[in-house]
Amino acid sequence: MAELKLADYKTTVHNDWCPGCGDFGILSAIQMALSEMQIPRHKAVIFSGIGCSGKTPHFINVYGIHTLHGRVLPFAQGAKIANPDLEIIAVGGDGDGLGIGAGHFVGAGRKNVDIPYLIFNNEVYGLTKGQASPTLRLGEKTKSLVTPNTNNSVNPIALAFVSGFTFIARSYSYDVKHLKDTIKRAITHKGLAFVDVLQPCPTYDDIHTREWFQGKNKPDSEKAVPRIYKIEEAGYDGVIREESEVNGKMSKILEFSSEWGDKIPIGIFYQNELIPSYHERIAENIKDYFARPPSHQEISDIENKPAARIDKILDKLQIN
Amino acid sequence: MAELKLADYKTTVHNDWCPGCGDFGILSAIQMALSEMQIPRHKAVIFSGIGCSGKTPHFINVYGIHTLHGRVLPFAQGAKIANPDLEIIAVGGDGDGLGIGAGHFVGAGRKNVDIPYLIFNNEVYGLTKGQASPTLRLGEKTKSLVTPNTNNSVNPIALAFVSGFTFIARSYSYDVKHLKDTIKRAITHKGLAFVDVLQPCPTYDDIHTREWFQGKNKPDSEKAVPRIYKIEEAGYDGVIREESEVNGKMSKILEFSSEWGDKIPIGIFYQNELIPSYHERIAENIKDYFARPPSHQEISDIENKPAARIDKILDKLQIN
Amino acid sequence: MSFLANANSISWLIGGPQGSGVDSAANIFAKTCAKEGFHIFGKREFYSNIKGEHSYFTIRISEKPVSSQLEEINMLVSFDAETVFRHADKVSPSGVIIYDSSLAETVLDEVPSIDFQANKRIGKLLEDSGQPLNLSGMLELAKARGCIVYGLPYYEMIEAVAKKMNDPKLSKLSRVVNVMAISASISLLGIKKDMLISAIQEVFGSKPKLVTSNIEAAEYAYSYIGTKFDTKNIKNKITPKDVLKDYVLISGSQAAAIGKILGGCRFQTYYPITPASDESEFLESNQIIDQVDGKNGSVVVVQTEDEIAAITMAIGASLTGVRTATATSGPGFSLMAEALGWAGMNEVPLVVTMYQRAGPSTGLPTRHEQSDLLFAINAGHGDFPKIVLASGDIEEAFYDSIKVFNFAEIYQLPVIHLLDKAISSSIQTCKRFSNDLKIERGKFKSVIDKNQSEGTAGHFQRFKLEDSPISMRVPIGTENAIFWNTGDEHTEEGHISEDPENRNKMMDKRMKKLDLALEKIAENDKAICYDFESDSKNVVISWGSTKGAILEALEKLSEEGSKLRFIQVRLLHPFPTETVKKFLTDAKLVIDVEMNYSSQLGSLVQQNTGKEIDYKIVKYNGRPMSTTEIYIALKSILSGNNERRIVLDGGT
Amino acid sequence: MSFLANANSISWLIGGPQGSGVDSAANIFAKTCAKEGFHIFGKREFYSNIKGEHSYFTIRISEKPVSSQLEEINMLVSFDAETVFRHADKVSPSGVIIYDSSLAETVLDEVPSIDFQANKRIGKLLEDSGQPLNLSGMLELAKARGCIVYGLPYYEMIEAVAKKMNDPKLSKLSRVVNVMAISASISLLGIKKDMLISAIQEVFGSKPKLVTSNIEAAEYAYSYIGTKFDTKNIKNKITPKDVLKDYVLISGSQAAAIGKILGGCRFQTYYPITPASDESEFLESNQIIDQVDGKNGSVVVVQTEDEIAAITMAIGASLTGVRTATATSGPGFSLMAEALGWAGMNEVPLVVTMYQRAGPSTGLPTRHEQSDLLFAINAGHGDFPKIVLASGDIEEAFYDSIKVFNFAEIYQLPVIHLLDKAISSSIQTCKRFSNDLKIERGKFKSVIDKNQSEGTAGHFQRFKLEDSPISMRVPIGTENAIFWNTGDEHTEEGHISEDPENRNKMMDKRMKKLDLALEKIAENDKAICYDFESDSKNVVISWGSTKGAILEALEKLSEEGSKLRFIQVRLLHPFPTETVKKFLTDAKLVIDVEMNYSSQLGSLVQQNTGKEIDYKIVKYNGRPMSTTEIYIALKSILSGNNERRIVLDGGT
Ligand SMILES: Cc1ncc(C[n+]2csc(CCOP(=O)(O)OP(=O)(O)O)c2C)c(N)n1
Ligand SMILES: Cc1ncc(C[n+]2csc(CCOP(=O)(O)OP(=O)(O)O)c2C)c(N)n1
Ligand code: SF4
Ligand code: SF4
Ligand SMILES: [Mg+2]
Ligand SMILES: [Mg+2]
Repeated sequence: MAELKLADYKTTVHNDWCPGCGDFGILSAIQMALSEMQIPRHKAVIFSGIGCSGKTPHFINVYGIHTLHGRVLPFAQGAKIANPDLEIIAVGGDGDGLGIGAGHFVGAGRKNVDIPYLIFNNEVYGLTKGQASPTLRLGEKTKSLVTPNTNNSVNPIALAFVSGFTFIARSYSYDVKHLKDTIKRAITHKGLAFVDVLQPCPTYDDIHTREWFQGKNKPDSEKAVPRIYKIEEAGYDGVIREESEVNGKMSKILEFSSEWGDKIPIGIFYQNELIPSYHERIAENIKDYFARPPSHQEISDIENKPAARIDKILDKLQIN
Repeated sequence: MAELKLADYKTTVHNDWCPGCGDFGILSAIQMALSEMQIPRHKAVIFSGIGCSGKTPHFINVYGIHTLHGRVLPFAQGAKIANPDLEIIAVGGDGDGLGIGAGHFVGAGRKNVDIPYLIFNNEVYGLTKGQASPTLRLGEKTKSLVTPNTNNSVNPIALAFVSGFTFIARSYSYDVKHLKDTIKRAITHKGLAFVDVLQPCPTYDDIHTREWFQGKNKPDSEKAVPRIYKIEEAGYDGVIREESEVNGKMSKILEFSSEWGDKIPIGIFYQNELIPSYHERIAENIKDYFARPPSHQEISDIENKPAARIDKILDKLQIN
Repeated sequence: MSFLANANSISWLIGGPQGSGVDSAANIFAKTCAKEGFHIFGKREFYSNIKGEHSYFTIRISEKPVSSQLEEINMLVSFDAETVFRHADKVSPSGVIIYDSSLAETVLDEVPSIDFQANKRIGKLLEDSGQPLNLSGMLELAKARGCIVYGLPYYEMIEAVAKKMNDPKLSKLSRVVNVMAISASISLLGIKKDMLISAIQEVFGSKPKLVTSNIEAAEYAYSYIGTKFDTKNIKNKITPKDVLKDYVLISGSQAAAIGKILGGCRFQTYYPITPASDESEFLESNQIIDQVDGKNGSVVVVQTEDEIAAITMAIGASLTGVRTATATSGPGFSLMAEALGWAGMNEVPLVVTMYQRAGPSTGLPTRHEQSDLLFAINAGHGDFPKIVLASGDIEEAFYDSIKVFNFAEIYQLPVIHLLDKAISSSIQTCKRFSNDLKIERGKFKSVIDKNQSEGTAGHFQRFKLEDSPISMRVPIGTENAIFWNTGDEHTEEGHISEDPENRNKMMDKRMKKLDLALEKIAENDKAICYDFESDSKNVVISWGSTKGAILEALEKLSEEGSKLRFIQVRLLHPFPTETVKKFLTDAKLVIDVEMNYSSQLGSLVQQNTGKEIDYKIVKYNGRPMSTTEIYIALKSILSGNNERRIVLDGGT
Repeated sequence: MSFLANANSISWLIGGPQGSGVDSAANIFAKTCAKEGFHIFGKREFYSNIKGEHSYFTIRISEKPVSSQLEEINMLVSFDAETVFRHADKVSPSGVIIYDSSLAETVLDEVPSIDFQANKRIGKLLEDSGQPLNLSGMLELAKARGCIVYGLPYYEMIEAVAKKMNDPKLSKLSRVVNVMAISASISLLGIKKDMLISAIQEVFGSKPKLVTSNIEAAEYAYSYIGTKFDTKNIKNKITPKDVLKDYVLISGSQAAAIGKILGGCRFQTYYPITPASDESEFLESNQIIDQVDGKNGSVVVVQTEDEIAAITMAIGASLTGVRTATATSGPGFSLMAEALGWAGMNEVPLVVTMYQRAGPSTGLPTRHEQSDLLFAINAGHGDFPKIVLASGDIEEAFYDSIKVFNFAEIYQLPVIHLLDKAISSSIQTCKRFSNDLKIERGKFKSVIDKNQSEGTAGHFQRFKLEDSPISMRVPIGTENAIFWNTGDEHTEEGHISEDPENRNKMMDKRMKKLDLALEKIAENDKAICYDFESDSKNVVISWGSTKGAILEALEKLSEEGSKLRFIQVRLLHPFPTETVKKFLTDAKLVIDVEMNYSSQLGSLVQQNTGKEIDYKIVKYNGRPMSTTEIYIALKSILSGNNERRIVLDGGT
């Protein structure tokens, strides 16, 4: 097959995100990752939730399923379980994934289906005009709020860890290269992978802006010192090679997850491939699951007769 | 008022839990806590979800609201926000609270409404006949399962911590005294309190039975050594007295939360009253909220005329 | 009231505390009778409880096919006091009661699981007839009516068996009391012991120890009756016509699950809920599928974190081209409304097997009702197409389980298959199901020629308007066929579009499927008219699980010379207006029979056909309709009763 | 088509990219005209987008009250190219177009936010008339039709203002282009400048800097028109009759929120969703409530984690005796179905304010539709009582917001208050609302005498059957009144009961509320008949936001001698069969008008009254019905058109 270029992963659909929106960087990073990995276009499927972020699939020239608010994970898991050959990527907003979708976030962690999941973390409900999202901190008041936020924020990294995600990373929408590399790692990871993408929303979030991340408004330093730092560059390696390492790494992950303000870590906090994926768990019961998953099975012959035989089951229920 | 006796907190409703069910101990502990605290019967309201556990309120002679599967927390929060004078207790199953209700569990943590919440943790969906609940561990096969459990278990203690619960404890349904004391502490706590109650289900869970907890089937010891130990007795104190202590305690809490098998900690892992409750957050905007919460406001006069005046609002919209 | 218990047919009931083996006893009894050559219809009744509350199983055995229950009981089999308290008054004169003789003095008030309402009713019954408020009182009442009662000293009998088996661990043996009870009843009915023995072997087949002890107990009880009692007076001795060849004894949830397997369902999601989970658990137990080609297929059954995940995961799977279903009941279905709309909007084939139970809200979770019809039809905001089909009995449940997948794929939309607790947990002797069915997948391809992909943006047109209302469908992952889906209104490729003109075309495309479905779906799948070989202008109309009881009542009325026509509506949405109108053309009296408060089908009939419903027979006490009460209600209407709405209240 | 734009009434439109100030400009314009003495009706139209997509605001100003929009535009105000491309063809002959003269050469294909469908349509229009595919082409077409076009060099104008203000930061000033545009239009209309200035002051009141720059810009543009153009030809100069005394200019969501405050709602939950969140945000901004007694009240507004939490939290709050509501739209409402049933089962008063938008699924999230009627009525499994009331306009939205709480408390059940995007985000001049209303709380106490508490178990009987269908309600926390709630069927105290007899009584109790409501609710709240002082037998029937457009069309027809009757159904469930039948008694032609595909009200009418719908006028392209198109459709029916279903497709 001919080599696929970056442009091949772009659609001509008019993109209506606000100028300067962090989502553009994420979109590019996904397209770059797909192209660098040369994933055949028809093999890839982007699932999304609802929100500004939810529009992402329409701009990527692979299968795109723009689902319901908060439900991207179950939709995506269903497809991946039915056809593990697909390269499925789930994306969505922080309100989508951690507000209305928090139950599925936890539920997905328990299954560990082999899917990367990117949350566009902009601290607001973008598409409904800037209400506080679950990642906005208590007491913060972005410009669209009437009163300061009365909810605590949820910590996505820690929540992913506790829920059972086996790959946990964070990146930043304006560091497209880092983000792209992180996405590639998430795709390659065998199991459920979470990437928390810090995504400034210039329209509604006037607190954690691009400038803020760049450190421009740090009061105590003359020159802007970026707040974001890379944990790998600080010598951290999140990969688990033996089950016994998990507990030790746990506190480090949680420590990273609560760093905020002057120092914000990005990178891969955790990767554990020792935990069986949901596919492997199914294959314990259905031996040929990988060879003949649900989507690959013929259910009828050329005459449209059923391929299945129910005789053995009926025999057990037969009266005489 | 005359002293309220334990019997006053009991109803005559026929209790149809299975003989030997751990729920009986929890029921007693709640009744004892209420009676020891002399909470006026009409001031207390037990909210529950759906499941064997969900039937609890019917056996307690205070207001009892048996809600929907997975929704006990929002129901209870609504009542407590509308009337903070009520002593509201939320109870429910592990399927209820950590499966279908996981999104509300996380959401409630973000609000920190002043409510104690008890999860009856029996590792199964009791009332629907023993399917795996979210606390059953991966690969375990209780007698009612066709195949071993394919989901990871969720760790309720860690999840509560990450979600923002400000009081986190565990107790055991057959140690009624410990449980009762823990419930009292949870009731007294200012903020959202979580109690993970280990509750053997003799009918469906043949793995973590009462005998198992008592250590009867530990292979490596002659005499049964109970698996459960009390962290307070081991010198641990979960109370946060300064904000700076939180991070240090965090790793300990998570360490406790992953102990299982031969050593199972019970006790109060965490208590942090430095975080404002949701009520206090409301009172930031509505100064007299505690004196006149929604439930205490008169909305009409004796002639049924509205108490509110909308003139000032209309003035702003008036044309001339 | 024993008008329907003709010769060679009896109505039998066993009761006992939940968890004490009532179900397995009833199953052994049913199997035994079926082996003997009888047709069987059995119905389970139990509380939303795991252990201790009263549960019972009614079984009708008959030389002719039966498909409903009666009000009256010819033989009541018990081993606790509550069963006698609750059911003895339903035993017909000359009927039989088997009870534990050691419990004779049990006082009504001492049975805590009899709730105060039932207590009051039973107490009043006893008081009014001057009987003491205990079990003996209940039995005396029955005897006075002509019933024959047999007290069995179960404890002593068990002791005897234990002794015989040389196994003094009586405690374990106490679990055989249920088998003793049914064995006694079988003996009284004059049915051969061999059948019982082999039924026990089948039911406990996997546990040899249980087989032995149960057989010993059964043998003992069987001969105990013969030796201790004079059974000449028993009017209920019955003999079958013939053996049942190629028959299965099967429940509705089993039938539906097997239908799904044959129908090609390879992915099912569920969240536990009564009475739907039985089906998923049966599927899981049979996840490896035999195939004609000798290979194995498999069905992946996924337990999800909630019902929203169940339906959305199912939709995700369906996009890969798999036949997918989810199964649930009212509360779970309520949570699925939003996602149904997404499937409708994106033209995704999906089957929701909906096991109705008594609502609203948590309602009576283990009881019967058909009250989700209008909700199923209207579930989800906005206008989108779906199909709602209701099966009338266990056999239909099987065949319809295949059809609903065909509909879902042909019309590319969600199909709601309405069943209910009366179908799912009842058992019946059915002619062994046929393998010879058709799988119709509609416009579906998994290979697309590069040149066919020419949307506006050079892409596959998943929602091609030219082919309206049905466009070609491909699994995601197909080469040359990239498309998009969105819950938003969309273009032919599936991109968001707010254009008003496109909107109209897409709405028309989707909604026109309903017209197409009405045009193509077989008449027999729309509605069936049973005319009892007459041109009666009195019409009974109904849907779903009431079918059996209605048919039997009409048969009886027909024998008595009152012929009525019966219209069973199967396709509830889109409503088969023409078909139903045709069956109603010359109708004089239209009687709607439904197991819900508000006569939901009645509303649909009026709305769609303009024909007014003259009489409504409804029931909503959580118990299924018996043939008996339908018969009586119809009879009263025919004889000029002018209540327009008759509320049935039978059942315990 | 300018038949409705009579003298002293014009239809005005401003458009521009989302986020560029179209809304505030329109508001200033509307205020200005209202201050001048004109009645106003304004309608917003925008994409599901934050910045950049085309949005527009149509405003009708008239000396008589107006409550709907027209198809034609008399004055089109723009400052971007897209607005002209999209709307110029709707400008009536002799109408006016204001545009940015620097954009004249903008090519159609270069406007990326014009989607391909619109591009194709506009392109064809230009091609067919031989015009170039650019803005000038569009303008030429308009001119050919008799329109007058005014090109404004906005950039230069801004520069001039900046110079005058001595503030060279032009970039910031570019935000005043919208005010320049409306100022120009106000000048052209001959309306005095003072009103504009004071409108600007009110709108930007809290930001003094903005006030200054906008006033400068407005003044400049106002006199620019006067000096640069000869405006004698303008046909649209209008003068009002009088000043509007005691009038407010208000949107539907504001009206509903204010109604809630007056009606005693003290707890509202919500999860963000278009178009419902506006109401909650308005409430939150007004959380401290003035009271007659000089004290303050307050309303607690809680943003929840999802809609399931929103409704269940609201129910929990309602149990404490507070008037509670939640507000949502279709997708959120779909998620609320289960909890609605719980509220019904436990007889909890609850208001769900349901802002309909175009479905199904995510649909057209910011567009118009009335397609959730049947879903609202049937939402939730099982049979339980609820009330569904639909308001017809902004004023009704206010008064109904109080009534729905009365209904909820009197009948102790959930009430769904149906509104839609056409009501919520439209603005209108309304007579200042009255404070003089009644709060009716039904059987509700917060002090219970010890001796009154005598349930079967010695407890308060929250569901006392003796008082069926409405029992005394108390807040949880009340002394001597402990009760239980459960989604299961329950006893009078609220404990689970599976007893069949109790079940029937409780079902009857709950469902009979619907009969009671039908008996007690005022006729005017059931349905209103506008007979245009005739006894015409041609009847239009509809519900909700189509009211204004229908009434205006009928008025016009009436003036022309074709009189029709109009039935506005307000109470949709329980259906006011008798009232509607009465209004329909002698009807010859029944014409159902609805903004949905399937004529949902039509189904209800047929189902409940047996009256067949003769003609259906429907619309489902996401745009509200204009008076113009209703008028035309009705006229065609009256003149013998025999299409039984007319699909309207107006709107951009
Ligand atoms: C069930 C449901 N509730 C509410 C909405 C309305 N809604 C649309 S987008 C959105 C929030 C989006 O926020 P987020 O997920 O953070 O995405 P972002 O726009 O910030 O990328 C909401 C609440 C919906 N579509 N569906
Ligand atoms: C929406 C919904 N889905 C499913 C059910 C069925 N259901 C009843 S109880 C139960 C599980 C109870 O398990 P758990 O919460 O662990 O409580 P336990 O019985 O173990 O105490 C379920 C799934 C329901 N009532 N509502
Ligand atoms: S609102 Fe925020 S997140 Fe949405 S497109 Fe605009 S900048 Fe991006
Ligand atoms: S099933 Fe288990 S949890 Fe439920 S009552 Fe029985 S023992 Fe208790
Ligand atoms: Mg967001
Ligand atoms: Mg449980």
